[in-house]
Amino acid sequence: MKRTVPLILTFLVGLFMVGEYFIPHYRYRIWTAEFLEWGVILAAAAFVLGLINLIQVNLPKVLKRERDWGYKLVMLIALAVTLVAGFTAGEHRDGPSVYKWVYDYTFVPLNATMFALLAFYIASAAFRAFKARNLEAALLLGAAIIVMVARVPAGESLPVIGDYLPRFMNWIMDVPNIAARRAIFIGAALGAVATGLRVILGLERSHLGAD
Amino acid sequence: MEPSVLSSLDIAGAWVSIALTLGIFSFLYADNPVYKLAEHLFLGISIGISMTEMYYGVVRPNLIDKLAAGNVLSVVPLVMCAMLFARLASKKLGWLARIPIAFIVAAYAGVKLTGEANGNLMTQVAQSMPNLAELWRDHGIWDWSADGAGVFSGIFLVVGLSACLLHFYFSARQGPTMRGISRFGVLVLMLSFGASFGYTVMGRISLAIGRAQELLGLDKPAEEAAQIHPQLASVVCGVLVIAFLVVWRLRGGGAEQEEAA
Amino acid sequence: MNLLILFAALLAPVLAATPATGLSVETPAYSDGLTLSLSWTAPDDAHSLILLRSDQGEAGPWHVAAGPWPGTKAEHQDKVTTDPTKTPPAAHYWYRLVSLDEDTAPPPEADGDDAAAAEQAYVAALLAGQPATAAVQGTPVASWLSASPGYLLLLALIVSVGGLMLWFTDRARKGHEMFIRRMPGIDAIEEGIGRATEMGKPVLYVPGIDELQDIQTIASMLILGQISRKVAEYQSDIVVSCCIPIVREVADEVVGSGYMLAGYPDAYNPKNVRFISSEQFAFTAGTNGIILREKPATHIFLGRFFAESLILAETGYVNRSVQIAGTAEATQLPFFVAACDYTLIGEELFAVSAYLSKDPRLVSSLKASDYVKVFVVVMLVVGTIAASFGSSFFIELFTISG
Amino acid sequence: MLKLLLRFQHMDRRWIFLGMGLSILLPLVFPINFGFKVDERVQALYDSVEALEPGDTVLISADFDPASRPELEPFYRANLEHLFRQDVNVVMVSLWEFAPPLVVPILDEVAARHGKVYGKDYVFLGYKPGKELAIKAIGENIPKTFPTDSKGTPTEELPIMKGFKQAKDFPLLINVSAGFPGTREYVLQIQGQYNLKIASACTAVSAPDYIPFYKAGQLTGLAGGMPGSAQYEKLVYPDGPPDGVRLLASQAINVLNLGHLYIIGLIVLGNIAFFLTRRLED
Repeated sequence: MKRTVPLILTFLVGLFMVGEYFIPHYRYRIWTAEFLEWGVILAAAAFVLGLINLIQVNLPKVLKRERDWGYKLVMLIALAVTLVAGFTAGEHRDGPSVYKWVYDYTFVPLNATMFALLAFYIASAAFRAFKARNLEAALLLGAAIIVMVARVPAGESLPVIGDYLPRFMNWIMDVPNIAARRAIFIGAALGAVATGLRVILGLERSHLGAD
Repeated sequence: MEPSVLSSLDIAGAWVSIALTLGIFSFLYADNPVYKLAEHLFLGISIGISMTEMYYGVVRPNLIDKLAAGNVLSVVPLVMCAMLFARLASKKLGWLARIPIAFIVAAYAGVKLTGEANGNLMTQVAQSMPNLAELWRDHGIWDWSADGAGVFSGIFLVVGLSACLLHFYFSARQGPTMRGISRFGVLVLMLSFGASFGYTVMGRISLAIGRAQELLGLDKPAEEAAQIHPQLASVVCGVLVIAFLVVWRLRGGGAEQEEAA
Repeated sequence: MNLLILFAALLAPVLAATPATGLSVETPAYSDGLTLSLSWTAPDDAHSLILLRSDQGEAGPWHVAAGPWPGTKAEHQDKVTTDPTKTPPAAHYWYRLVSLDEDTAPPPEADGDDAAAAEQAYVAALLAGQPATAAVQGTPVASWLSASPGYLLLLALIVSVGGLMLWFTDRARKGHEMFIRRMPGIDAIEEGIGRATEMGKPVLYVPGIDELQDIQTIASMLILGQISRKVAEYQSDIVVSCCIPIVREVADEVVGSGYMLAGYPDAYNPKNVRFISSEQFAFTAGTNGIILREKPATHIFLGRFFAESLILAETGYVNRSVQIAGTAEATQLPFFVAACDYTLIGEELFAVSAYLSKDPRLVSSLKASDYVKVFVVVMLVVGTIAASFGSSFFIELFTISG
Repeated sequence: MLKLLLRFQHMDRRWIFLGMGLSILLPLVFPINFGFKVDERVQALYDSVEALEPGDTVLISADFDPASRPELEPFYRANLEHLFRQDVNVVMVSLWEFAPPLVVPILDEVAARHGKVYGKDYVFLGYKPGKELAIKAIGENIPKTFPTDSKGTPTEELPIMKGFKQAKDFPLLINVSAGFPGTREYVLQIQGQYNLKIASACTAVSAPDYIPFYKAGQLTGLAGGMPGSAQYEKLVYPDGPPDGVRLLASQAINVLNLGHLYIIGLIVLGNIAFFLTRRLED
């Protein structure tokens, strides 16, 4: 019972959803659309479980004064304040409200700065990884440098090669790059088909429990 | 209309924003209490925001409103949601959660199986069969004026793509031919990775420039900047953060990390 | 209001325009049963066109189906009903195309009880005052199979992957050896788990940041099943950092059963499967926190990643941890390649769970996709040759229209 | 010497961060100017706006959020300036949830500078969820997709919307696009079907994906990333900015040059050090 029901459900639902692609009939599509909406609802409901998990992980740390408990407390308070502000503002979340203030002056800069760390990491990763140890690494390095030089306005103003560099960069982007990407896409699609089939046929069942 | 006089809340907000920006940037030096504070604020706030948006964007219109309108079918997802919560209620009923999980995994696996196969397999293959005769007529072997289009590029595309695909061939025993093809595939992959890496640099630096412009107050109209004094805020917050880091290090903070690094 | 529209329409000059000619209604091939294709020859002098539809008969009653369009439009795909659950399609539909002059008012957009009456008045005024084509009948047909070559080829490919899987499984059962080359990246996963055990530190697993909808996330969950089982066997710990709550729920189930299958159901701590935040960079910050403060010995990033890939991998580098990454997201592969010890590229990600499990039924799927891969390469070469000789047969074969 | 090179190769990466930080901050505080060329795609974009007549109305789809603000906001500002200067009317929509709080204040600000009247000369119809479906709907029927503008006025009653029902009715559609949904979807969903003229400004990362659209004539112009924005600024303000206007991208372009130069320099030095010390390391 505990295993068979999920297995049968997997097979039926999976097969039905594969059919969505090949069966254009509107009566069929009504149901596939309905199923997908259920999936979206489940994913949304799981947010509550996520919240519970968060509290289960962090609240004991605060109560037992474990390492970093103060920060965890800050996090829980920030969460509570934002939630209350969000639900009090309700439909008017875009208007002036505590929620909007929190959004504009804390969320936006924190988000943007976290993202901006990449400018620094990309420099250190490039420095470390781009050493011409062998032919592969040399190509990686060469392509990166050509593209970087060709992309900036200063590169285009270089004498003689300034004209050809952007064109050569476009060639790298249009030919070898496209060839490699398509290979990744095609391979991944084959992998996806095999994975999907393994799930639907019940060969992969680690998500369905052990007992 | 742009308000010419900012409220004190907005000015305070702009200062908070600058302080948090510097707090996150302090991570580049080391994991430290200032960063930790910013990080945990960020976590709490972001979860609060996403839960609010999820409720108003999905749960209410797709579930609650539909149930309220008497849509009988909506009972099914409601029941599945309840099953998902079963694990919290008791260990014995925990297995019930597998039913919605089986449902959602199977549904998406089914849909994506065909979706991926169409978008990433069929379409990509269809686009990778160049007409070499036409390329020869229009561009010859290699045409600088068309970014290197021509027969060479056409053949390179097909051969490179095939070699990359065969590089992923799992059943291959390492014969010399196979090794050669695979090597060529790897070289094409490396060219592509290097180019993509180089290409992304610009976007990433732009992001940091954006942050720097805010710190220096260059992103706002002059009259707003005059009220906020962003440069003053940056210097004050910057000095505070650095002073704190110095004191923190002198007291032995972060020593453990140094050891690891 | 209604009277006003009626008046405006009646007052319009009668000789404004000529009707469209050659209106024809066709049932599209392999249709959902809700669509009809209309085409016509646009009149030279119409300012705009409006399409009327009836589900009763040639005599109406007529409703505005679509438009007004600019007078030059000559074709339209008509959806006969927008919500088939509430209004199922009728057996037949009739269409008339009305040519409008510049002064004709657009259709009323009233809501509520008087909407129907307003529309009727508007349509009546149109048909009285403006030139219209005769009614043409169309019959929507819902199809139960898209049988165009592209769809059939795709179906055949999927079925043959399935068929080959069964065939290889059968062969393996009969004792035929099933050779799969070694994959260093995947072998490194096992070594990484061993290393974590030796160091007494946990393994960090990040299943990407995409929704469960993404097949990479699903693949990552299946891999997590194999990995958590190995971790349990080694009596080590695994921390799973999730960006999407529903993914955490699945991961919870998966890791729990991994421990159970290994025979240590009590060693599993659900608090180690964590929901961090569903916001991309907040998740990144939180996961960075785990990397720096819990210092896992091995980081495994498998799934769909976006810009956070490099932040995670570079933070992890400071720890001197072994880092194994895998994704089919082409834009992020360069960063993983640059910053991680091993990177699984595209298809290899989908091969991990089969490879780790060593279960012949799963391994057979790798063999099956190998055969399809060879078929694709052959098609590429043959298709290019054919295209160069002017035949687009193969291109069309792989094109799925609509 | 060799030891120094060896240490350089394995230096604490925080020195790299510091260098990066300085190469971004310094040129912002002490601006330098290398000058730059305008590429053909940006020129084409500029020309297609220039070709509009006073009284024409364009449709702008502003699809970017705070994350890509540094790259796209300068273009967006200069573009609005360009349009209003020519007395072209602007109808704006957005497919990105987080775009409105960012784009609307700027629209109001630039419009006010030119004395434009909301509802008559410009309008913001609001945010529409649904991604590709929303784009299809914009192609089919705008008043139906956006029954009211963002202030609640029925779209049909807005004077500016008179005679504009579909994307096709606008002589030009400008898409400021930070990703999905954006230019790719506009081109694939409705450009071909209605034969629309679309111009796009996009992030540096997606530019290579959109260049083929430009080459195939599906886009009438394309400005990619910060350089695209800076070039457009240069075209719109050939004599430098008026008082109260900042050219953020032009200001940033030299920073971008220096940032790239810094990374390239690091890689080159790293490789020189690597080759000189290779034997030592072995």
